[in-house]
Amino acid sequence: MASMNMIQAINSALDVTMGRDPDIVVFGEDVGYFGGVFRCTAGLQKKYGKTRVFDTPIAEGGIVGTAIGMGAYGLRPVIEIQFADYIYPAFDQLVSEAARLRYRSGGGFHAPLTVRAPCGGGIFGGQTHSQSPEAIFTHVCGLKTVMPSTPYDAKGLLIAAIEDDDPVIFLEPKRIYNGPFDGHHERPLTPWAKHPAGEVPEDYYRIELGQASIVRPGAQLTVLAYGTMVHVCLAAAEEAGVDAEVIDLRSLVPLDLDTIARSVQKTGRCVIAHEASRTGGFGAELMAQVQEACFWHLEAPIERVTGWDTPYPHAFEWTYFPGPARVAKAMKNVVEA
Amino acid sequence: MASMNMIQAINSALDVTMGRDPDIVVFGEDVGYFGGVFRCTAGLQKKYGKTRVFDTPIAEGGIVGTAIGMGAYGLRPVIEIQFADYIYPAFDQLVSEAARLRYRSGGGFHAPLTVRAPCGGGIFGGQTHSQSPEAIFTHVCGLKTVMPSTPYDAKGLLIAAIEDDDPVIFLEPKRIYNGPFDGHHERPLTPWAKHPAGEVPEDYYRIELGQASIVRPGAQLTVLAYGTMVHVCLAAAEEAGVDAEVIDLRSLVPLDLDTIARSVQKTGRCVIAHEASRTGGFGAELMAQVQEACFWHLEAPIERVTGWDTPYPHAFEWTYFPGPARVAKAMKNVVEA
Amino acid sequence: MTSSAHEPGAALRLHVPEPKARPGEVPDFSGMSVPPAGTLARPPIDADEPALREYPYALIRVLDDAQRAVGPWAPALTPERLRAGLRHMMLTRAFDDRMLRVQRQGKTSFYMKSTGEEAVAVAQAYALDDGDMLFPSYRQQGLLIARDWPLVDLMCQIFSNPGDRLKGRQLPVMYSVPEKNFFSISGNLGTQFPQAVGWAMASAIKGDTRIAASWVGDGTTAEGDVHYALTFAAVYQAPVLLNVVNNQWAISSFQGFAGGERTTFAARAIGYGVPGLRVDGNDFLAVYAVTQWAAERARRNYGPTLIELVTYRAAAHSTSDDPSAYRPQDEAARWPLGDPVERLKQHLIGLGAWSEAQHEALARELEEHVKAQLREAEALGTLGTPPAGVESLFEDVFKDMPPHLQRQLAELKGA
Amino acid sequence: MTSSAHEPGAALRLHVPEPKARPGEVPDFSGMSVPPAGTLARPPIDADEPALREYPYALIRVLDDAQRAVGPWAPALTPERLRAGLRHMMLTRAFDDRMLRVQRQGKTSFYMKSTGEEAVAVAQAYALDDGDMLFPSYRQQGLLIARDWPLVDLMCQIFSNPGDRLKGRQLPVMYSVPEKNFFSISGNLGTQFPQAVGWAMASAIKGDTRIAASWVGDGTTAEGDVHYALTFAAVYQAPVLLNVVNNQWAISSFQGFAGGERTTFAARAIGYGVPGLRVDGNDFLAVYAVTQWAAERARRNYGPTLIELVTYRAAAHSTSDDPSAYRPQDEAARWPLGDPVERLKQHLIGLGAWSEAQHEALARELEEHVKAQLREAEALGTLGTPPAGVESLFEDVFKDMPPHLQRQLAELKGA
Ligand SMILES: Cc1ncc(C[n+]2csc(CCOP(=O)(O)OP(=O)(O)O)c2C)c(N)n1
Ligand SMILES: Cc1ncc(C[n+]2csc(CCOP(=O)(O)OP(=O)(O)O)c2C)c(N)n1
Ligand SMILES: [Mg+2]
Ligand SMILES: [Mg+2]
Repeated sequence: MASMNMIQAINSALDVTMGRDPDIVVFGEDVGYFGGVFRCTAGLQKKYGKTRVFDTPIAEGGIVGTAIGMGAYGLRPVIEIQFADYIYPAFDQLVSEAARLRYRSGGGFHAPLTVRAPCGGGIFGGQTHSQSPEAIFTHVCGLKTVMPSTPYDAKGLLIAAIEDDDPVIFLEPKRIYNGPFDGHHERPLTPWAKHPAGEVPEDYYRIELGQASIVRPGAQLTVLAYGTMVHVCLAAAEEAGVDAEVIDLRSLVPLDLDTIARSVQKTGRCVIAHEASRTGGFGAELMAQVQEACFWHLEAPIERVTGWDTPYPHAFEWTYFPGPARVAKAMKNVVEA
Repeated sequence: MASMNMIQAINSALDVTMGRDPDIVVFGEDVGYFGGVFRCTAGLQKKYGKTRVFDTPIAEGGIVGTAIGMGAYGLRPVIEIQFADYIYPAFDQLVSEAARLRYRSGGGFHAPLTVRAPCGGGIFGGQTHSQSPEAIFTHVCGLKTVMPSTPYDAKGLLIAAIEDDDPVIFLEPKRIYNGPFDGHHERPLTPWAKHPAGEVPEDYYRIELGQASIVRPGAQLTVLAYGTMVHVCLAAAEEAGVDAEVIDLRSLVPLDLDTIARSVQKTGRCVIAHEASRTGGFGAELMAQVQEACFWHLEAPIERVTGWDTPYPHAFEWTYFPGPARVAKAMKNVVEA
Repeated sequence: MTSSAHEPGAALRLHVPEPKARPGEVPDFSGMSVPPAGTLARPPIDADEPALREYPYALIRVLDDAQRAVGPWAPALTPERLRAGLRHMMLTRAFDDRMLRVQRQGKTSFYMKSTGEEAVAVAQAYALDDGDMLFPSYRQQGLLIARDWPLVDLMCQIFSNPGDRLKGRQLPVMYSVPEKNFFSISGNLGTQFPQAVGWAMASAIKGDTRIAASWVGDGTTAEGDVHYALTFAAVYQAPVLLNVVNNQWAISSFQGFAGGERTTFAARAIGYGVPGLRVDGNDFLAVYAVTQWAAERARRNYGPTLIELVTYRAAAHSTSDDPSAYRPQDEAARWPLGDPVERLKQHLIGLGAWSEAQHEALARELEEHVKAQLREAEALGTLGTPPAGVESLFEDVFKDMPPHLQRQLAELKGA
Repeated sequence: MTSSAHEPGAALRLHVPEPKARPGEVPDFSGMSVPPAGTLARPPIDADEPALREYPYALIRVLDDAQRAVGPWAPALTPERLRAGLRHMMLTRAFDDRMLRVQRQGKTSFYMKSTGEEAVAVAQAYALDDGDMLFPSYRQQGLLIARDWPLVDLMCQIFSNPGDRLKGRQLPVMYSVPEKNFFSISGNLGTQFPQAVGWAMASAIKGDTRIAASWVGDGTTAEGDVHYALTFAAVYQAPVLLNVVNNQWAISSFQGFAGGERTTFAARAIGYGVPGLRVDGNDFLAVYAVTQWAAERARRNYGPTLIELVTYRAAAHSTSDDPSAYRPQDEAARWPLGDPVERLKQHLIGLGAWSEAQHEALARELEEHVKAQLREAEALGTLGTPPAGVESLFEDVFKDMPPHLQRQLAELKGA
């Protein structure tokens, strides 16, 4: 066990898997010599050589396109998109190609790539360094979409994603790279070193995709969240004084509907939180599935707490961010409804 | 008034607006001399000249990118993406640029483009000529998303879209270009000439974006649909013998929540239908909004009838397509629940 | 343009390309330069790109007007091999003709012919090794035919019948044949180009000896993926052949809308420091020779080559298309580079290795072969015969079926 | 590569580019050819692209080693105009230096300098008309400064304060100034390139006389949008200048990762049949002359030009970057093309139109000016001072606020 922040945990996942499987290659903009603008690939080129860890042209579509070809060859590419906001030039290769290759070829070819991309706001990155685009991927059949909330989970989930034979979009909430940010931006950040999930085994382990984690058991209300919002919701539950059961989804597709439904059937109440903008966000799908699976148990309307339906603004970032006050208010609404 | 199919109604909308506004330009792959693979732009180049109606390179990103620049200049581009399935190479220009230009420039620049794209399946087009990608656009703040279900609506909505100062994604369900297809693929298609909404004024008229239309009033159940599925739901209501109130949304963003909520609060029951795949489809957002606005009125779980979470398969297209039998079954479930 | 458009202060004007002739007009290829065969040198395979800058503007041709093989590019192919090539081209054509009829009969939904372009696929397949990986567009069925893949398998795909190994999921002609190192064809134009580069990079990473090749049409060169492919291929010196099949048309748009008015598609290569070769695409021997040069170059770690194959799409774009609406009906007949089958046939006759009688006999034999294969395929069903059980609809979305798809499958079965 | 990699049957190998020097090593520009100034002809503005094919491989230079203007490209600029240019470059540099300090003081979140590249923006702005539309990247602040836009306005944007006309929505330096025909800068690389082409096409459609210009970095050339821009510009002969600012680095990646190892970025133009000019980007006069040539060409309906401006990013990529981790610290100092400010200064001194004393006085004056502007901007607040009421968060998503945003605004206000 070692104390790791999320960057180190991701680096460790890459290191451990690359050591085990010579077919894993890592590439992307600035990931080679420099080790990535967030340092997630630091040291890997030195250790595994320039042909397994390398820089690329600034062409996200080319990065994904070549990765698909490498996957068809038999390699297992793990690519970095520097910011999730810059994944759109690769959208066609992801949606039309990676996601459908196995299906359209009758299982003859597949693209076992892992696409890592830092996502989310709260770092004064403005509209192009803050986005959470998970919902556009969860709508695409053939892609898996994962977002961790702790270093421990990040490593175990990333290893499972890399070893997965399907394409996985692995979104890393950069606001929690260094510590479990709870939305109180006015307070100093607690580092991961002080959090139990900052203790990470140095060796290999997997967290299977599709298994949610109940991070706070509770009786009054079910809260569904992922990424940074898990910590915001935990803080909000304390502040609202609500006995919330907080579920960290970890993987959005595949989704652990069993865990979700069991909890909502128990509590009868549900709040869903995400940082992405509201309309058509993954919260809509969660609300739909909860409604479908738990309608007769629901005692109050489900509420969503989300980013607003606007781009992520630079100066108003804390007005945009669905912080603990907004989540707490929704919790109270739902509990008192 | 003239009898028009949807292709002719779209052509007429383009013709009428181009005649009124010299700043409207129309371009896309094969839209110039040839008049478009679905003939929607037939005759326009001859009438308005090669610099207002022209063919383009096969580069959807370039088509949208140049259209944004033209919009910034002061033109009003109406572009065609040959199939909605081929819009993804333009995704970055749509999401990062067209949708955010007004916001990020503080209102200094905007991109008043209209993106026409034939969508939907049921023509044995396989996975790359059948998609309904509306949900990935409805999640993008700054875009409007429209889908007509009749020639009359298509013309009025397209004129409103072209005149709109915001970017509009205008999806044309190609299965109903020639007639109101109700999902009974085994029967011959009734042409638009036999449908009241196939009577279309030759002159200018607008249907404002954001206004749903109640195409069948009813008391037992509210059905939310758009595009081809409107006709499928009407057929299903007859077949199920359910007194359904069928609402044609027409515009997804902006959404006419008032009309929707009023209806569901009256009926207490709701079925949502779309052809796109289920997870993260626009149906999820509809279900969320209905749940939020009408929870205390709901007497049964809302049901979704949608395409399956798979690519659109060539041979199994009628297994994939959410036809009247599946919709009727959902209606009965919800009414009997 | 009149000169006033160029005077200081003149109003700007948009140039919109226009082909030389439209329906009802006389086809006009006068602007196209067709240099004599055999005049261009064959550079060493390790030549640096700067030494090759004339090639994108030239046209490598081996067969002269009398269909004799001339000049340094003439490949050393035995008459047996040439006859085999002729046979594969003729088989491709017979297959295309039959499949068009089958589609017209309503037995399938869609078909795309490669008529007039058979030399591209067949000669290129001949110049590559069987282990080399092919990332084709939808118009290189000849690659599979040249690799002796059974027609019945292609037909079953076209019919989406129970013999279709793609389980009825793909539009007809979107084959995928791992056994023949033939990658799954995509309906999305150009996407295969960077994928081929990635495959080639992987082969280089692993110290393999197999190279990759990919094909796009003239129209498709405008897609970003083509730029990505060239950039990555150049940067990493990937062992890959990037082929642009310039058949003059992209549905209704002539190649001027992809930039062909101002320069050649082979010239694109120059911008990346990659060799660009331009070849008479209807000249089996020239296509073979150029491909063989580029393949050897790639295999010896001298990096990628872009090849423009100049040919003509003699048939409609697809069964959904009617070219008489946008180009003169007799344009194909007037195409200056002739017909690839006819040219190779005459070459063989000139060699004394073939005769009209043999040719006719072969044509009949191939037609019979196609018919026999068709009977076999039709026996398994045509469009409408379910290719598999409905559960196959939910298979292969992921390697293992996740719970939500299991639920949907149950829902479907319950319906 | 050893020769064994090229033997028949050899294993393939992946080439991964590597810059000449890394931290701790001696900077090495020996591979870079710096031809003498004044040797290249200035072609007529209506020259066809084939006549211009040497230019992408050359380097147009006007200022010689003694900073005298020599050769046919030397522009006729008065000493007043040159002094104005020097002033605008120095102002850009003083502004950058101050803003970096301001960011270090925590008054804003982010900043990007253009140090060493000032000639690109300032000389190009000078060579264009004020009505011409600019589609810049984030490193051409000099364009706005050369068009005499008040620094205080830029500073307010950087501070996201109530003076920010972008209402605090954009990352610092992502200016948008319609009054100066300066398009909204995007955080997404390359997207402005086809937009500029579209604007130019619109100008041509309307018979206007205004042209467009756009800028991308060397790294950005790999994006598909750059290919789209070149394709559309070539096909429609759009009146547009497409500039590639090759400052050698894209964050930590040297220009070899964009393809610069094999050829020049100007050479990309050749592939589209578009003229490509390569210019010493630190030579104010050469940049002016080349831009002026291309602008006149565009304005007279002879179509687009691609210009590669060879320069060096002397500062960090941004305030989030530390270049000492990936390149030698003294690389900027060893850059063979020198510093643009110093070179123009020496040129003016050589003309007898400037002196060291004047230069020093001007530097002080500009520093004072920047400080005064800063005081004005800071008086309106720095990051953290709300730029407007919260309703502005919901404005401008659409022209009119739709019901769902009105509901969200109400929700926010109620919260
Ligand atoms: C991304 C994308 N855009 C548009 C289309 C529609 N489309 C199919 S084929 C075609 C023309 C392609 O022309 P070309 O590349 O010259 O190939 P050819 O058909 O001549 O072999 C078009 C526009 C598509 N399939 N994919
Ligand atoms: C589409 C996209 N991908 C990645 C980035 C992240 N990024 C910002 S600047 C930069 C480097 C750009 O280098 P270059 O084009 O050479 O311009 P320079 O910074 O040198 O002026 C990168 C990779 C981005 N902003 N947009
Ligand atoms: Mg073609
Ligand atoms: Mg750079």
